[in-house]
Amino acid sequence: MTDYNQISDEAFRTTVRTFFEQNYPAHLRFTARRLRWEEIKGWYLTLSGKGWIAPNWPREHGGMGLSPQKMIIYFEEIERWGIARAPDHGIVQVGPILIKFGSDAQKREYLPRILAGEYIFCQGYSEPNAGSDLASLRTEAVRDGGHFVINGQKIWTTLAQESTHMYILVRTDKQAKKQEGISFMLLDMKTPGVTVRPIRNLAGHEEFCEVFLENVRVPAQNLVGELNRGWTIAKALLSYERINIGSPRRPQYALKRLALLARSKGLFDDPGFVDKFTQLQLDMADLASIYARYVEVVKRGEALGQDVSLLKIWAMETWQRLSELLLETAQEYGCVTGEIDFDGVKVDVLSPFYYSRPATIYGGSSEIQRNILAKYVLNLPS
Amino acid sequence: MTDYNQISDEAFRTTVRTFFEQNYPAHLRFTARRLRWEEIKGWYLTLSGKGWIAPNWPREHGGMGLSPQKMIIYFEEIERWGIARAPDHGIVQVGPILIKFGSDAQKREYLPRILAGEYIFCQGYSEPNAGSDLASLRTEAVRDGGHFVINGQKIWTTLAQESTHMYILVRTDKQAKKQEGISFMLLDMKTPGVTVRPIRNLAGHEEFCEVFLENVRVPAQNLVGELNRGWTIAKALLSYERINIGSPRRPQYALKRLALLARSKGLFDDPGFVDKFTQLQLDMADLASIYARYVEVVKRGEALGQDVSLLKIWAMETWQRLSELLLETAQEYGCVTGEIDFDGVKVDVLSPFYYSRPATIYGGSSEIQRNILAKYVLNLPS
Amino acid sequence: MSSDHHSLLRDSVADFVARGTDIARVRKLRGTPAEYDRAVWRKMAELGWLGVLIPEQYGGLGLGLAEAAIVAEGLARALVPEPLTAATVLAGGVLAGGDNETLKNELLPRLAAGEVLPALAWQENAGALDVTAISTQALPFEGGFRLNGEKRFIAGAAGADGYIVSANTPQGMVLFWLARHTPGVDLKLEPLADGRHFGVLRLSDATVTAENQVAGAATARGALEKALDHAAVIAGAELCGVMGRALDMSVDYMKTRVQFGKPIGSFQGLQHRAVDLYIQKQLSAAVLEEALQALDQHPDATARAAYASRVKARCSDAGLRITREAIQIHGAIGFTDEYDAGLYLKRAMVLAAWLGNAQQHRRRYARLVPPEFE
Amino acid sequence: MSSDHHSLLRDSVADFVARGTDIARVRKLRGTPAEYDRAVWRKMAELGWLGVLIPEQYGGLGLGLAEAAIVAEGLARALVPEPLTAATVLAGGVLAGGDNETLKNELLPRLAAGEVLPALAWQENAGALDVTAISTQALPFEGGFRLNGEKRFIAGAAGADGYIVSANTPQGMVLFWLARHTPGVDLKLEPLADGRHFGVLRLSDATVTAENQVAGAATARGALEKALDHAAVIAGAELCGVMGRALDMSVDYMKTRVQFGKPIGSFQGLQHRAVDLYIQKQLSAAVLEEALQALDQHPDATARAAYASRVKARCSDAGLRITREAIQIHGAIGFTDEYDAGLYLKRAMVLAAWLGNAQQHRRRYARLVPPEFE
Repeated sequence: MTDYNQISDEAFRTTVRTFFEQNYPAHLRFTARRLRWEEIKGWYLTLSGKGWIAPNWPREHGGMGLSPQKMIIYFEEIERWGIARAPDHGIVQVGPILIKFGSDAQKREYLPRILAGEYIFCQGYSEPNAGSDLASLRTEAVRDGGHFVINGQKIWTTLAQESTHMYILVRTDKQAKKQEGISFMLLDMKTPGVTVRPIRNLAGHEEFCEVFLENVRVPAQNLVGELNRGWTIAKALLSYERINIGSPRRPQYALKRLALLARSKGLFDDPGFVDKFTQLQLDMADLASIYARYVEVVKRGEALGQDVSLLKIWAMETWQRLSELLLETAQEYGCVTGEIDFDGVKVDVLSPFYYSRPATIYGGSSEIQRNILAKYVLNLPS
Repeated sequence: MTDYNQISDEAFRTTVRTFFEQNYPAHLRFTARRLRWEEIKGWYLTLSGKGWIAPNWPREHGGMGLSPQKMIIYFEEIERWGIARAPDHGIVQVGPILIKFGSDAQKREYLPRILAGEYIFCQGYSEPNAGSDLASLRTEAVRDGGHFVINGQKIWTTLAQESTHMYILVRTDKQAKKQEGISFMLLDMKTPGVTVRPIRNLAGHEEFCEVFLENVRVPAQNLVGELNRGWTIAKALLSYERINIGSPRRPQYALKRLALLARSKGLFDDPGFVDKFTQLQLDMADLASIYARYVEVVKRGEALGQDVSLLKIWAMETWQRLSELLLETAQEYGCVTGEIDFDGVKVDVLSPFYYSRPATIYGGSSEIQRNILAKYVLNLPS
Repeated sequence: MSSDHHSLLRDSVADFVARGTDIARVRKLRGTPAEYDRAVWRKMAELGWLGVLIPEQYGGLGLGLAEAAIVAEGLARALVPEPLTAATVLAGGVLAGGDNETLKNELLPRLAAGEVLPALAWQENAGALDVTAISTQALPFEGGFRLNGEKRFIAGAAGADGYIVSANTPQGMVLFWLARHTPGVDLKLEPLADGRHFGVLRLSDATVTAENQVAGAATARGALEKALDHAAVIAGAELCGVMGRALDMSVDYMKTRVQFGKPIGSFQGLQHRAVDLYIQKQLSAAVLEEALQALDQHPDATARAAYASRVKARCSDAGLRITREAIQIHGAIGFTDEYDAGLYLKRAMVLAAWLGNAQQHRRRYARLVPPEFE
Repeated sequence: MSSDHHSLLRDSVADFVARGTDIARVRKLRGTPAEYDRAVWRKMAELGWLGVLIPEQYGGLGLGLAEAAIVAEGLARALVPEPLTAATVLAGGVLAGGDNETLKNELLPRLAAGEVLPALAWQENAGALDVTAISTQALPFEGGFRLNGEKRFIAGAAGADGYIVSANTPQGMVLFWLARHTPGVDLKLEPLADGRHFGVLRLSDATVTAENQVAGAATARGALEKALDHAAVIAGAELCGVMGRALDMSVDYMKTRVQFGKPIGSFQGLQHRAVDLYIQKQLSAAVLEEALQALDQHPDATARAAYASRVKARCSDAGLRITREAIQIHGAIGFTDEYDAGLYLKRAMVLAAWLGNAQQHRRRYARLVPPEFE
């Protein structure tokens, strides 16, 4: 397999871009909602066939083994072309975790099947009473011979209804302090006792689910890493999520839709509108500048500090402000569902508004991110 | 003496307005800074001579004895004509407190001299470590025969340098809980051991002072009300302060200055400016509406609830936003001190900016007001 | 009416809401073509609410906007989907303000009785609050008129029995009453965030007799403008209901939801945010109250329009902000369709956009009210 | 320069600040006519800082904007009042960008050495960022020119030894060097919030020889625009220094000030506000860093201007907001003149207004950079 790190950045970018442009289905570009497996499966398998589904995995495990520098280019091109997010928990989370913490048997079983799109993972972290406060989760796993027996409930599990597996945090020691006594396991969704109930969201789609676990028997070999060390395993990847979710892509796209709408309404001749637009344009430009700084850190292969939390706050809150100006600019259409034709320009006005709402809730709410910055960056007392 | 409550509202308004217009010195209208006693003394004595210096006191004590309804009219006319605040602590605070809690001897000594402008009171509440948290004050008064001996320090004492007396909160029982063990006393500023140090503020004026109290001997008969009940006495008038400080007068004046400046720069043809201006114009209009609701409560003679805190927050924060737009609109002049001539319109751009700063700090900071609303109005847990 | 009567009316609306409607019914009606429930509508008629603003001579109660606002706010707290404001304040107001006595005698009592549900079709372009900015034409034709044009953003159109349509004639703009199934009248529905619809009415050579002229050129504009101002104020009252309930829900949630071992309502950051929402709610209530008092004194058209714009601007912004923040305060559950917070947000979105959003009304206000300089 | 060299430079500025200046000196200089200290100025010259941007051939260090920014930010953290940006980046930049080699050889080495302090007098009207929007006239006269006009908002004018003045000639706009005491040159000072002054220069038949023409019509405009963009960026760096120190002070105060039995920094409401200020500071630093990198690659005039406006807009807003909030966080003591927080606010006010405030630069940016649609 090609070692892409040996070729120049520009050549790599061209290669990737060309492949994406030629192979990604045009009608799936820049979608606001999460695509279903039925819709995105073809693309997943195309990437998989090309050996490009796991840019972040080492080559010996079937990944592209990209350097941080090359990985950034890869994701820049993904974003540039508006390629939708496939069910990528297996690639982004489970793979790297197994490679670092998993047994050989686990690696042999799971890694190839994730690459092949046979195993689709969902994340079993959140619970009804452990949202922002993940450490207080209650779903329990009790050892019974060669199995763990899991009882409890997970919630906000994205696309659980079409996942084959779940990576799950469970409490294995009730006496231990909150963050301790938690273990990390892999769970086949077809195991008896697993019930999935999709939850409709404000945008009208069923993207997340409740998952009820009733005497679910998981083979003991599905424990990843040591017993009661699940918190450490789960935390290892959270800072990646924070730079990823701080990407300017979605707000940038909303800004362009706003610009199109404004042009069709002749609003660039209205200094009142232009003042508001320019403010957001600069908020976006400065987001891109600060994002680029963090990308440089990743490219250099350095660890991200807790200060990266600011990226998610600023990106997602800018996205929200943009989506609110989009509603305002649409005037009476600011409450009409679906694509609206503004003199030939079709804009779905409500979609960015809806989808930017949970952006400040999931993946560590804005409140949690501000708490992190206050505590670990400003060192304020608690 | 006239019973003004017997005449019609309109006749009363005309009487008051005419007197103000004919007698108040034109050059003292709408001043941003607090005037010094030297400047405002003449007006104080004019009002005093007319019998109008204490609209809030009962007629038997030399006040006007106005009904709430008439009092509102009186203050509306004060505000309408831009009449400056004289050193009014004696009138607003000390008088009503003595009338309610004072001994006959205290009433005889102090009330006539306050009316005559012989006794000028300042307020000795705040201390270096008791700002927002007034209950933790440390200045101590120890009984010694017929005297209390006071030791401690007061700060942010407005115009202490030209006051003849201070009404002061002192700790008289160190064992008691925070709000308890505090007493209310009257102190002659000429008493040995009192040292006043004026503090220059950001606007360059010396409006507040530190007052050092070193073995200051106060006659025991200067204790007002019961020993250790000072907190109750001091609290009795705080809600009046909150409606008074929530008056739309100062932001309204700033809005007019902004309008003048904008007109001289032709900005009412700029929709970008007009958008910002209108937003503030409506913030002001809605402030006036909600202020009017509270005025109605006062007119009906009812007690104000804790919700009145919102008035100060909204009034003062609107004033600040206005003062910030004034700076922005002045462009390069937004950092130039003193009156600036904009094509014949003279505007002191920085003055509202400076004076609106402490407006969210003194008299219960915006943070404290929000805490009050959260606790007593929304009933949120602490 | 005295404030005691207002309290009674408020209680009776709350009682109706408690017994006669619930959020389950609201959910069920979402996206259905009728989007309202004839039985509930008739019940409201029996209570007199459809005729609050209709003069007694036409079978109404002949009360004022203050009473209309109490009913609208109370029903909006429960997200009642029936098009009360659109049918009674807006369409009913235009009818009552027209100059066709026969038509008033025919339609207003039936509106008050819940037998006829009219919708007003005046607007053609987004952003246009000027009632004369239309291009629908009414050409004289065999003693009546032939209408051509397209009307948009028609609230309450889905279940309406007829439309009041504005159109230009050689004499000026006039208003007509068109029954639902008039040939040449084509209604399309655009789905709204809250599950209701805006109607889009296409008129292709639709004919109407002179008897169905609601208002001639001398009265049409005035009647329209007045009804639109009144409807904007009552939409503000609905927004007050929506934001009031959304804030109550959020504050209640803050008291019970525990994270990190404490109710989230004990965290000062969230407390201060809730306080800022409360301030917006109180400002909305204050400007609404002042406007209602002023409007029931029949001020001139400019003063009336200025009040309407103040109410619509403040209540739209506050309504959107409070319901948006309600989602954030509730966290993930707030983003689900099955939790009610989202329904409040969506209703606020519709009420904020309908009849002109906050920005449109601020701009109108700026045109109406010159700044003060002294 | 490498990032190691940048660290060394940053340390040397910090060291100078620690030993060579303090806030007491800043206070003492407020409102004085000189508003700077010749001894300190010469010390800066010895350290090479006055010549950072001056090419080596003219006795400077020939470094880039990145280095100028490090010096400016470090000095601004200590509120150093000496007019470094005005004299070296703005006036020095215009001189260096001019076409008069003799004058460059005469003035630039003396500027770098701290012997001549020039001030740039270009602007005439508030709000005008267009360098050609002037009405000062230079009429040819006996082999030189006779100047009439009025210039405003001249930073560093109080202690300047001469002025670079823009004026229109029949050939177009040109720049002249006028020594301080030239007859017909009258300087008035307008007091600024931070104790410094803007100069107002009145030119009444002031004569200047052709030898003192800094730049002719072909180069004047370009030299002015470039120097102004660079100065806007370096003013942004100063604002970063000011806001950085003001935020540090505020956070430190939050850790130590106790109210209600706890440090006020433990209250979540205040914590989240401090975090929002921190985010603004980091955004300012990011756009400044990107602009410095880009500008040292000599982009075209439009790209340069766009970067300058981005920096000036973000840093002005963030600087004002952080220093305003610093007052609020400190409470009553923050409003006293004797506490330093107010000095930071006042310096931010001056830096934000000078060379165009955030709003002016956002509008300029909108003219420079069209929106993206795809």
